Amino acid sequence: MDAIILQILNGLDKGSAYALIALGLTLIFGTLGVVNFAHGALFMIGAFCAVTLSRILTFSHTIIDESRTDFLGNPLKVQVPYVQDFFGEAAGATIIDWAVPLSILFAIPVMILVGVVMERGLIKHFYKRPHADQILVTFGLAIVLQEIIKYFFGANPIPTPAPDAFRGSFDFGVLLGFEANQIIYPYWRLVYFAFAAVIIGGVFAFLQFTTFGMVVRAGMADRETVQLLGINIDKRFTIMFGVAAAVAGLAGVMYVPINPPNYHMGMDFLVLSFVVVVVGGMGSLPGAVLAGFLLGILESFASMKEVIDLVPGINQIIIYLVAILILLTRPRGLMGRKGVMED
Amino acid sequence: MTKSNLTRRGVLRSGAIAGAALGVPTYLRAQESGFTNAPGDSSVTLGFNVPQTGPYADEGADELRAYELAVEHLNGGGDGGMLPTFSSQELDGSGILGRKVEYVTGDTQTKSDAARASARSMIEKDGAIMITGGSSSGVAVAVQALCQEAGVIFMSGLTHSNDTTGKDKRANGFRHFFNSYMSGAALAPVLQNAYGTDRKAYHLTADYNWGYTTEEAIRSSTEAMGWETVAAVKTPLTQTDFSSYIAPVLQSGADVLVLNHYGGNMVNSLTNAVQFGLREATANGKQFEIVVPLYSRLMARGAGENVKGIFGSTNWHWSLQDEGSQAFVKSFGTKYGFPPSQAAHTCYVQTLLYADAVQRAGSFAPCAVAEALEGFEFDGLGNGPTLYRAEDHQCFKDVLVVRGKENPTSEFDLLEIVEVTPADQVTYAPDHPQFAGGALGDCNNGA
Amino acid sequence: MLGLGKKDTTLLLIVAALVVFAPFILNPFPGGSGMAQFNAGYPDLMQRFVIFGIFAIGFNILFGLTGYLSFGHAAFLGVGSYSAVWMFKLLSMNVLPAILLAVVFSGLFALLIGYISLRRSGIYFSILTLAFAQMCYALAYSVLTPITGGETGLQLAQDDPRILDAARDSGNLPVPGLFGLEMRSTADLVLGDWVFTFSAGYYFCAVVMLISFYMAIRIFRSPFGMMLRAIKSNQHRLNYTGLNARPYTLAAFVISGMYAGLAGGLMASMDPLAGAERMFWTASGEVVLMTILGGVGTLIGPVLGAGLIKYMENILSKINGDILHSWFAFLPDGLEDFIVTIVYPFIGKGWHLTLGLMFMAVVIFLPGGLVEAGQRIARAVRGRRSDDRKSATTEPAE
Amino acid sequence: MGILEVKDVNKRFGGLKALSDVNLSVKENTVHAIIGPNGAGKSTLLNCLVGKLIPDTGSVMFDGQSVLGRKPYQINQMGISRVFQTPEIFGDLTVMENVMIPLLAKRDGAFRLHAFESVEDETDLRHEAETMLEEVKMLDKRNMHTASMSRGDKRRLEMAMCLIQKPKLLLLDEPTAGMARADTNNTIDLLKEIREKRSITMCIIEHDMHVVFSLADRITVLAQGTPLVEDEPQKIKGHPKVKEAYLGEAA
Repeated sequence: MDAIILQILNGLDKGSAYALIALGLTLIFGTLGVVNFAHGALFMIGAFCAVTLSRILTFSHTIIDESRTDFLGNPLKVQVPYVQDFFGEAAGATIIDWAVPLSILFAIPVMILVGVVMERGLIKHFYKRPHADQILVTFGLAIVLQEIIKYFFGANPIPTPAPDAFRGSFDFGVLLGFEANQIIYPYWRLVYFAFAAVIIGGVFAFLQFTTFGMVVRAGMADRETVQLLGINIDKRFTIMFGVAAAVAGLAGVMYVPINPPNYHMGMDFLVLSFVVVVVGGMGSLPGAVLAGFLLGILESFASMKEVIDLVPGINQIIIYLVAILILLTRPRGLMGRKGVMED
Repeated sequence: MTKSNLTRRGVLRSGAIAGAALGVPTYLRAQESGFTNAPGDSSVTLGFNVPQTGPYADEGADELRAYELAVEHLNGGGDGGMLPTFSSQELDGSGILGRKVEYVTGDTQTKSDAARASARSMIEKDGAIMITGGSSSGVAVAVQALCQEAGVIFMSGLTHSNDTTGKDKRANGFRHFFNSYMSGAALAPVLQNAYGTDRKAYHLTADYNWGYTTEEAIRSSTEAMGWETVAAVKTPLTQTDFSSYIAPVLQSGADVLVLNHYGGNMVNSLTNAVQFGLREATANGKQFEIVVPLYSRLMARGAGENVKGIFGSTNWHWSLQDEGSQAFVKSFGTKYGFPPSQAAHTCYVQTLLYADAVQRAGSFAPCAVAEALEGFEFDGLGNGPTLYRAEDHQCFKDVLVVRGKENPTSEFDLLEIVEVTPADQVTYAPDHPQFAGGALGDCNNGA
Repeated sequence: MLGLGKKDTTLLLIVAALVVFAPFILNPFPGGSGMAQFNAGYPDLMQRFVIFGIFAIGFNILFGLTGYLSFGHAAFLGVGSYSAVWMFKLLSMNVLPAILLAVVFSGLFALLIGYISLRRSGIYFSILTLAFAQMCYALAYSVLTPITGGETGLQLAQDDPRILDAARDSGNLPVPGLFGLEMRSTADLVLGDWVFTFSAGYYFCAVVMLISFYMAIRIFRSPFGMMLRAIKSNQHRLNYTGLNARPYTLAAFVISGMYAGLAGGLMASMDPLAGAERMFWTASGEVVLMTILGGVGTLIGPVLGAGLIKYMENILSKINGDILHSWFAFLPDGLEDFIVTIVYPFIGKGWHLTLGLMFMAVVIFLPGGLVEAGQRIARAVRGRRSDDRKSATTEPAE
Repeated sequence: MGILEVKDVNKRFGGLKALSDVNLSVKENTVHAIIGPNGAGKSTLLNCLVGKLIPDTGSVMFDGQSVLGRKPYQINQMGISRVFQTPEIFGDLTVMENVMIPLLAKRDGAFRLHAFESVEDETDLRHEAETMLEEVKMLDKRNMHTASMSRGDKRRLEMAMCLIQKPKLLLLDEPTAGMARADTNNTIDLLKEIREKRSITMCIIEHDMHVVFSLADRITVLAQGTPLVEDEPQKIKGHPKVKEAYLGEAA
């Protein structure tokens, strides 16, 4: 039982990441009809917003410490961050420690800007082009973005830990009435889950309760009609692209303490997020979220030792297997609408 | 089938006639030397095949730096690096057999196909006489097989799987790097000292060849000293989040977690394990411990503070105090501004070893070089007295057991050497079961 | 000729000429010169050009004609490679049975996957094929290691049975051949500073490629090909015209799967090792990119796209800083360093960047892919008079 | 006994009864029109005839065989061709190819792997196709891509694609919907011309009375899923029940 609960927790956590990426992807599908292969790259850029901010915060000047030596035997150069000069050592250290949560504030404008520039500068010209062209251009863009990040940050993962207060784990099982040490869960993963819930809720509320959202939803259903009504749907779609980029970016920012980011993390998530979107049903926001969590949980169950012993290799293929089964039983995914992306 | 009308590098006689008819000065490039890509009188070309794209790109970049340094030293540039400390004093900075060393580079992409394509282009287009490099066993085995067929020497870079000099060994291939068995043999006594003999281990193993051989090696050496293996779970190579594999560990009754992971897998699984509080946990009344059999300092950086206090093994580390290592660190550090990685070290040493073997053999012919390398004993290259064993072309030398440092002084100072396990302790018989099933075959001169 | 129209015959002859003289065409720069770096006329790369050309031609039969975008075609290439290597291990080093088995196996495999995947269309079909291919990759890399060799790939071994081949006394592994002609045998022709290499393997692949290309033209011009284009155009109308779209798409899927298997079998014949990465989704994506880059639905486009991507991969990635410095050595020092600094991120370890930029540039400026570039040049040369006559390469589809 | 016999067909969508006890008989070589206000069940009935929907009960017999459970392409192979409300043609193909395809479908059946034959070599079929295009006055456009053609041209092409199969029954689903008066008249002329030139059975679904009365031999009026009357056009005009149905809708 406790093992099951543990894996459900893990699944919810993984699912949060899947759902957040898929949400933006399906938003772009639904509103703009664009197959965006650069969406994974947006997730990656978000993650590197966090890295960049922590680099900025630790921007340092060098002092020479004569008492210690470096690997060549010369006096050790010690880096002192400017932040510590400005705010004092303790306050400076705290600010650096909180770099990841602070990056949210930094990432939102950056990501919206990236999204809008991408849409206006490139994607806009591809609305009426075949999906094949969209794939080629967004894939090219993804590679370029990836290589730019690699040029500045290298290929290796970059450790970017959570603030001290959220590091480590606590006994979740005790809260549920289990014995101690049965369900240990890291704080940051719960933060991530809560954060994802807030973002998902926010996007839904935005689309549900604002006139802007109403128009966008109407546009997703029938673009031409809305245009006939004289509403400038294109401008709204640009903003939606910015929102989708911001959602992916924030998913990336908050993900860095879970796994150190590297330049190809976007590609690692790209295929998976497409599978999630399609399993959920093309253009369906609730579908994407549902499928994200479903696949996250199933993946977690499939990685249990007992399951692998029963079916060797199941952990390798579970996501794809489930995707195939769902698509064969439900032609348009879990919650897909007819006629979206079927040609 | 075995009867061949064309020799491997046959000669197109009609071409000569055509050329002559056109009045173009023509000659036939005959292979009097009798081996592939015999170098000319002035220069010799080596092929450095390293991952330049993909997850191991930084490691590949470090290998490339080491190769450039080695070429510089062989050609008499720089401070000579390890040349003065090398026990064999055949190399004098005048290139190899008086020929200036030149090199070509390629990108393995850490894919066996791409690596072979790149190696073939070096052999076919650039006339490389020796191929070296790589950062994974899959690539090493694939390229080694290719070099065997083509008739050039392969000096592998970073490859840790037993198979490289075990079931997939080849007569033209040589490995300086250590292997899974050696990691197990070196780690076991240290782990016994630190954690006792009554331990229950939980293995997470990358689900591919290297993972299998490493798990097997660590299991057999830890079980031999009394540890029990509670479970061994295979994880997909493409896995990025290991939470669902890590979370059940504490419930399993295990008190040690062994992460048979490398590269990005290792960084993420270790990060996740620490996140889940395994470092602070107690199990069976003991402190819970984590072990990473193969450490790479470059990659360990990605795991940040999570490596602190965690044991593992490594082929070489820049903080070694012997003369050879110091000389190498000095010339590498002076040129590039940071210390070399173990991948850089093994690549540098392999290049020197090859050059020296050619020098001693007096010929570039692969079979002559192989003969010179087989059973060669040397010292001064950083790992103490070393033997290139003739039976399987594996180097036998000291293995380092390291631990993540508690108070690093710099971003490079992540590991501290706990023990230098002498070569004797990690030596095994050539027919050891973990290495069974392959044959070197005959060396191939190609052409 | 051979049942082809005049334009198609011309196209086939041009392609044949290009392929036959490739060792000369691809080696325009004399050895030893700075530009020799850009020579592509060595056996391995030439083989890759034609093999990936075959792969892309086959993919285009499915994608270009029916519009069904398979994102898992690399799986068939992998299956073809594995079958061929197993044939080398068990039966004989002759390439013919290996290639035959590769085609048959990948065809059967495509039949199975196509039968299931073609129950859906559009992006749902793409994801189904992607899922199957990723499953193949994941299993081949891990639990199927005894069959596939896993990480290190499936290789030949000394003690393989090879029941049809005579016992060997040499300690070396046998090499694939065609009735005694070893695939790796080469002959060099030296003309001045130029060395032209003629490889048996390359010419074998080239012949297979020309046959494949010829068959593709026939398919494009056949009633069958017309039906496939009708499926892409309007499946609804097709159903009400008395045609069953499913067997047509399935046939196209199987045919393109067999092309992929053929490419895989050839790849194993040139280099007898089959690795699981061949089936990874990026490999499937690569053939999609090749096809789009060259020109979807055109005959020659996919071959051009395949050639360009493989050229960039193999040539750009090998340029390093030293080579750059030697090129620009004639410049004053400061300028030399400056130019090298600018160019450096685009070559060697940065070749992906150039590739990505090229994808974007082609799709932005040449919506029809490389073939469109060719058309524009041809139009500029021929002037206005040919407006009503479409270029031979693009007639079949838009 | 008509060529198309619909007996006691019922079809429900959830709680909505779309068709109830529909009986219909289309005689050979007649033009039979089905009219009725919006929501009368015309489209549902049509979809039951072409295999897109399967009735809950009842039978649909064509030429002595049941069409129920057959796929659209199978029903076409039985001899029913269909014209859509908005012309459905192969937009990426040329006019010539558009008419070659139904011809090949007629000759080779629902599937044939004729991958190594050549379209160029099918001289007989090409000739037949050219004759057909001549008839609909499109021969000069045979090498045009169809996507850019006018709607009227598309309609004529679609008609040609159906006629070239020499169907035993031609179904027309509101062939003039959304057309301007002039286009409508052109279409009526085209259909009349077709009728005169060849003996053909047609079934037209339409709510434009002008079209119906210009063409039909017999008319069935459908209202709320049930056939109200079936009779000759003159008798339908001013029929009280028909008035009621249309007025009822208006009110």
